[in-house]
Amino acid sequence: MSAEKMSFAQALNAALDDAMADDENVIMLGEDVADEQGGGVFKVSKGLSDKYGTKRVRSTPISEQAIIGAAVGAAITGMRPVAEIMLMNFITVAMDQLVNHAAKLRFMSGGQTNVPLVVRTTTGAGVGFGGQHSDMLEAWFAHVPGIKIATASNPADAYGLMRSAIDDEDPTILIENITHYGMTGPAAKPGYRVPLGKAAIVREGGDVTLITYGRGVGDCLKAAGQLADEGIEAEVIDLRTVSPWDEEAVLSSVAKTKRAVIVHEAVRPFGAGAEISSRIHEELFGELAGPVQRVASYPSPVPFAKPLETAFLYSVADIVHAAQQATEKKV
Amino acid sequence: MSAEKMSFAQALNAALDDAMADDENVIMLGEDVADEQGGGVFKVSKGLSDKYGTKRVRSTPISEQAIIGAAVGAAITGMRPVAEIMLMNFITVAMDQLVNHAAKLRFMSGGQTNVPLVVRTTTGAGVGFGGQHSDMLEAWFAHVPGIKIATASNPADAYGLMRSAIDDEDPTILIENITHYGMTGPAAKPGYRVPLGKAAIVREGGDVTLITYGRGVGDCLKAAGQLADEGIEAEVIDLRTVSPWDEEAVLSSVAKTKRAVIVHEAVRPFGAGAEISSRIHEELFGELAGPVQRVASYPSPVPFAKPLETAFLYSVADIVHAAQQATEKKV
Amino acid sequence: MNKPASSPSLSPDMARTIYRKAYLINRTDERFRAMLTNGELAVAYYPVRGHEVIAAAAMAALETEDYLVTTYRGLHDALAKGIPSRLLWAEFAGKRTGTCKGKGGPMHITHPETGVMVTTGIVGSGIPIANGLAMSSQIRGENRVAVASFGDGASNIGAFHEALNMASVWKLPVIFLCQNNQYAEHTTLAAGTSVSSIAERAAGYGMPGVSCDGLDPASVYEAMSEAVSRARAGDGPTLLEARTFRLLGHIFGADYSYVPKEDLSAAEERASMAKLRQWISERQVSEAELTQIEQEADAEIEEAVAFALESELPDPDEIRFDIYETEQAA
Amino acid sequence: MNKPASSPSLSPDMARTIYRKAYLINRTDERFRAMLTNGELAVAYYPVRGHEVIAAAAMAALETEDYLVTTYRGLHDALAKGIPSRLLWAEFAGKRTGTCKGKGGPMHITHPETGVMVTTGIVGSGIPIANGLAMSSQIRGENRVAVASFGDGASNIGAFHEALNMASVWKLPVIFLCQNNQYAEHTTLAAGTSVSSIAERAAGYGMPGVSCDGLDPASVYEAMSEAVSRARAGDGPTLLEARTFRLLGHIFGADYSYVPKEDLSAAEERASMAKLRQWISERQVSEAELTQIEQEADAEIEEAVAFALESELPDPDEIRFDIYETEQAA
Ligand SMILES: Cc1ncc(C[n+]2csc(CCOP(=O)(O)OP(=O)(O)O)c2C)c(N)n1
Ligand SMILES: Cc1ncc(C[n+]2csc(CCOP(=O)(O)OP(=O)(O)O)c2C)c(N)n1
Ligand SMILES: [Mg+2]
Ligand SMILES: [Mg+2]
Repeated sequence: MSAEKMSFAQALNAALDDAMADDENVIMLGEDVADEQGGGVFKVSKGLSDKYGTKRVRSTPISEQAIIGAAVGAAITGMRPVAEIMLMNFITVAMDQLVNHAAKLRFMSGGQTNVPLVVRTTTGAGVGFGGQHSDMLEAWFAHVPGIKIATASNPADAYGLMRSAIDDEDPTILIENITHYGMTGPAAKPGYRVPLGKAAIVREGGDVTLITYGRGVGDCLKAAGQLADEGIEAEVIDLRTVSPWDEEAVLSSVAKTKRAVIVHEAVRPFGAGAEISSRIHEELFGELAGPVQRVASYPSPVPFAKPLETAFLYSVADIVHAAQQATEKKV
Repeated sequence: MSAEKMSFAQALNAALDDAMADDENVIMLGEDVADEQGGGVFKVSKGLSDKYGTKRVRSTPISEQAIIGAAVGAAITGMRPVAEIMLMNFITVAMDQLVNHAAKLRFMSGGQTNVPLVVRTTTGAGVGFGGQHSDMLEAWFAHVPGIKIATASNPADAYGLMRSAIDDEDPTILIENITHYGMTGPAAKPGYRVPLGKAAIVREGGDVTLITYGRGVGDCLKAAGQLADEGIEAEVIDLRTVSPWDEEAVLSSVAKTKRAVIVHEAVRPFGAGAEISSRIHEELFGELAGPVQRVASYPSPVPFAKPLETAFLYSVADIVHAAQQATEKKV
Repeated sequence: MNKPASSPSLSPDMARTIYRKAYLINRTDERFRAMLTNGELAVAYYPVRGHEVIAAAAMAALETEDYLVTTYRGLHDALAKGIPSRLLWAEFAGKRTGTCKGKGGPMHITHPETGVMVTTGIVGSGIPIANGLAMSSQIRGENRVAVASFGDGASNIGAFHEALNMASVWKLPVIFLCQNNQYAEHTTLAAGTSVSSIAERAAGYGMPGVSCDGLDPASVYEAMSEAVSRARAGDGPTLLEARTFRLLGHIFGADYSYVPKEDLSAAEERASMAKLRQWISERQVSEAELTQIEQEADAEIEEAVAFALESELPDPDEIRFDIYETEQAA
Repeated sequence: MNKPASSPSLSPDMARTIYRKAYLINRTDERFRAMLTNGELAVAYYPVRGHEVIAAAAMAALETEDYLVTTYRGLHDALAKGIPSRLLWAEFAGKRTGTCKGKGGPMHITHPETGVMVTTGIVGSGIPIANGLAMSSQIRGENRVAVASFGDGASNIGAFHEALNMASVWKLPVIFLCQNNQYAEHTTLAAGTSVSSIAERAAGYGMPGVSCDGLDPASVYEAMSEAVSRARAGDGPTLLEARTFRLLGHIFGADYSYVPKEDLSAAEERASMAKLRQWISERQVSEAELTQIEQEADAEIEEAVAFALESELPDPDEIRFDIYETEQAA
């Protein structure tokens, strides 16, 4: 934590390390997470079982229902498990535990039990993993009351969101983008927290608001750079938490710019962008200079072959184009 | 099929019966679906195993992954399985088979295999089944390219959608509302089809468009009646298919009325209504008299106690209120 | 697969405890069904007739701090584990005074004070959660064991398998208590399950599989005690099957004409409460004691019914609470 | 758990077939890794070194019409089942001429003409799908069997359990072929799995469990043939474990320093291709025949590599097709 720069993987590792040092109720479980099994496929848990023991950092069988179930059970006794689901598509086998149990036990028990669970997972297209290893499923969880979902766009936020999610008394899913692990950025100070539900304005601008999260942040910043060359100043909002999302930050920015573009990697139809777009229209109708635009991936399974995978993923050019459209349209 | 009136359960039974008679590739599987096990919890498959044999109508173990998996495997050999998942919440244990396999095998195989699968399931709040038996999860599937999702609002459509879904070369999920089984309505003619992806205008009106599906249709018609008393003529659109939904029908109605309210039983945030609302704003910005309204259930798990369950579910009064708001707002 | 012999070593004290629990369960179930019949309540209810002894004897082998995860068919387990009748009745009636403020209802009873941690309506889903409770105990070095109670049909779902394998690999202090009542809704054991005794599945997980007679208090109590000792000693999980017969339909009001009459009457005979009373009375429990137990239980039930009926419904505004730690806007 | 004795009854013809398949697999795997090493291709690849004989001998016991479902580590299965090398290579390279037009990629090979119906990247998920293939055959009264090929680690996931139970209850003509290579990514069998032999799990499903030596062609071929006969006779499924050792890292380029050196070299010795060649040559297969087999396979590979490299990438517009029957708007 003393380095000034830190990779995403290091930031996550540090967050887990610091949380485990601070609270012995923090435990970890997942496939291959212990050091004897390599400390995680992306080395995020490296060194932690050596340091805290394999009682607290447990490699599991390939049993995602049992992983989340065990985490839920431990959580309702007051432990703070961090469970890893290696890739987000594998979460499909554990939906029952997450949706019917983790998300609902506080409510169904009338507040007697709560589930301070963190689920780490990774995903993302563009690396040739094809149809079953690349999906972005955040919209599903955003539609489930009782669970939170967040994703960081830089190492410091990854640290801060992880710490907050572990602190939180309710279940949170943290998505790590598979293209991000090696990305470096300013290191977080030990103990740093990014509050869940709070967005960050990562670039200020008065002409159009680009609303995004995760990988989209870097892309929106790139697009904002190109737009600036054309004289369009884009404000870029990193939601960080997708649910509950920061309506206040979004609405006040769009109230100022009167134009919004939402960007995410998930496919467009029925994606998270739809909710954000709807809310903006509901709240700022009459103040907008044009309809809220959405930039997202093409609605197909994620293809393997490179040209198809490229056709699937939205591009920076798409963002620039949408922002141009948004700023051209006058009512 | 000769009766003039038919219940929802009878309509579904007739559709299955007729489809099995027409095509020996149609098979059924699910918990307790065969006659020896009662012909289905809601008697939808009553008489079918007696008629077509237990090779074609199979009661299964409590193994939803195996049920959908078996259906997927049979489907790619050209059979047309109709699999029952007793209640929609149980689909959470079979998400992998549906999302990673049924929805994607056509694409991932480059068109060599396709999955003409129908999944029947039921759900709905208001009958005191509580947190784990009442969820409406259509938005999840609408967000998955490769799968279709539909739900009928009356027995004849239930018949017609079932026949079309069985005909269809791709996987379709059909949601039955648990409050609907006893509802009667005009019988469908044998062989009737409701095309997937086509909405029905179930009431014409020029002042506001109410867009809904499933149980919402009856509620919107009730609301339309009350609104008519106030001089507001509502057009009511029954989407029937939630994905792919009939954009053309919706947009042309709203282009006419300039006001829209979307109604669904699922909780509002990140629900199917968000996509529809976004699309309307995207396409008809500048033509709308006010923002598209959404009426949906309160974002909590489905509560057990009656007053809470009532607080959870949207009401007809909510629809009326939203339509009033929509028609009052002038720009 | 070991079959423990029914042993007479059960102490009179324990016999008394088991009878008290079994009687309370039996009468509560009966009373509840009567109220559904006469319309005083209208709730989805999964009768527990035929399961009284399993719950009574199994939970008698546990401490209050031990954890339990059960299912929609869980009234017996909840009562036997010690949830006060009034709280349970109030929850079944959807009242604010219930264990879960009326939010959960009969399928989702929770009462951590007596160790009832989760009641699930999703077949098999509680089994992995029980592992988590046991894991917590193991990590913290507590002496608690966790029990997952479930049906024969549940042994066919994936969660069962994953949980048993994980528990075995980690030597978790957990007991998988399968209440085999021969039916999963309308499906017989043979029609859905590839083994005739669920205990046979233990071999696939390298753990002991024990089958006991769920209508015999000593058989259940001893098998359960042995499993509890094994768990507390750090020797890992046990798959314990308790055999019984579902004497009523799957859910209150449901058809059960498909259950062969002979099987049903044979099971009714074996599960007769009079027989149980007789059995207990042979274990140095006097008639006076039995009568007192019964009267106390009857009084507890009547008090609970009155409490449940008199209690208020939750306020609609209550929906905003317990979704997250922080309440939600209306 | 029956262990079939290695029998010398394998015919010279069959020995030749098995060698041809095993050699082709071995060389394809090697060639592919070489191309990854030198950067001619960049693809996630799961090596099959150590699995050649299992696939070669098991698929030799099948007909072309028989169905196969395999996994990401499936190159050997696909080749052994008969997919033409050029189509497979083109798909691995993401070309429009591949089995799946480049849309699926190496983890999702499909080729119904040779019975390769699904290749899945989700551990265990193919097993229930194989049931469906078998069910189709059963309903249609065909003579086809279905094979689900999967790893030892996959036997810990719920889908495995549900599928085996269902197959047993329905007596489906399906064979559950577990290629036990002792590892699931970095996790040893003992660290993740509560039995030391996967075949032991068959008892929990009332089906035969057979363990064979995955490095011995006769052992695999005979066990597989027996399972196939059983399935074709309508006697239901078999759980067949073929024991081997994963000779390389989980995925190409991955660390495998955690694999004990002694174990690895012992396994390398046992899995040596030279040994296999020797074994075949003792079965009335002449040196000339062996050389011819090898030359033909080498030529097939070179032709396939050239084809894959020369083939064009798919057109971006191709993304609109095969999502549904009807193409989608751009
Ligand atoms: C995953 C899932 N599938 C199906 C159901 C519907 N269902 C409720 S109870 C039941 C039968 C369970 O049988 P068993 O496990 O033997 O328990 P019993 O009811 O006999 O106590 C079924 C199929 C469910 N609740 N959850
Ligand atoms: C449901 C699921 N969980 C986790 C993974 C990640 N994963 C891919 S391969 C693998 C190991 C599988 O081991 P095994 O079944 O023994 O097959 P092997 O790789 O040894 O052939 C894991 C954990 C996955 N693909 N799917
Ligand atoms: Mg049962
Ligand atoms: Mg393996």
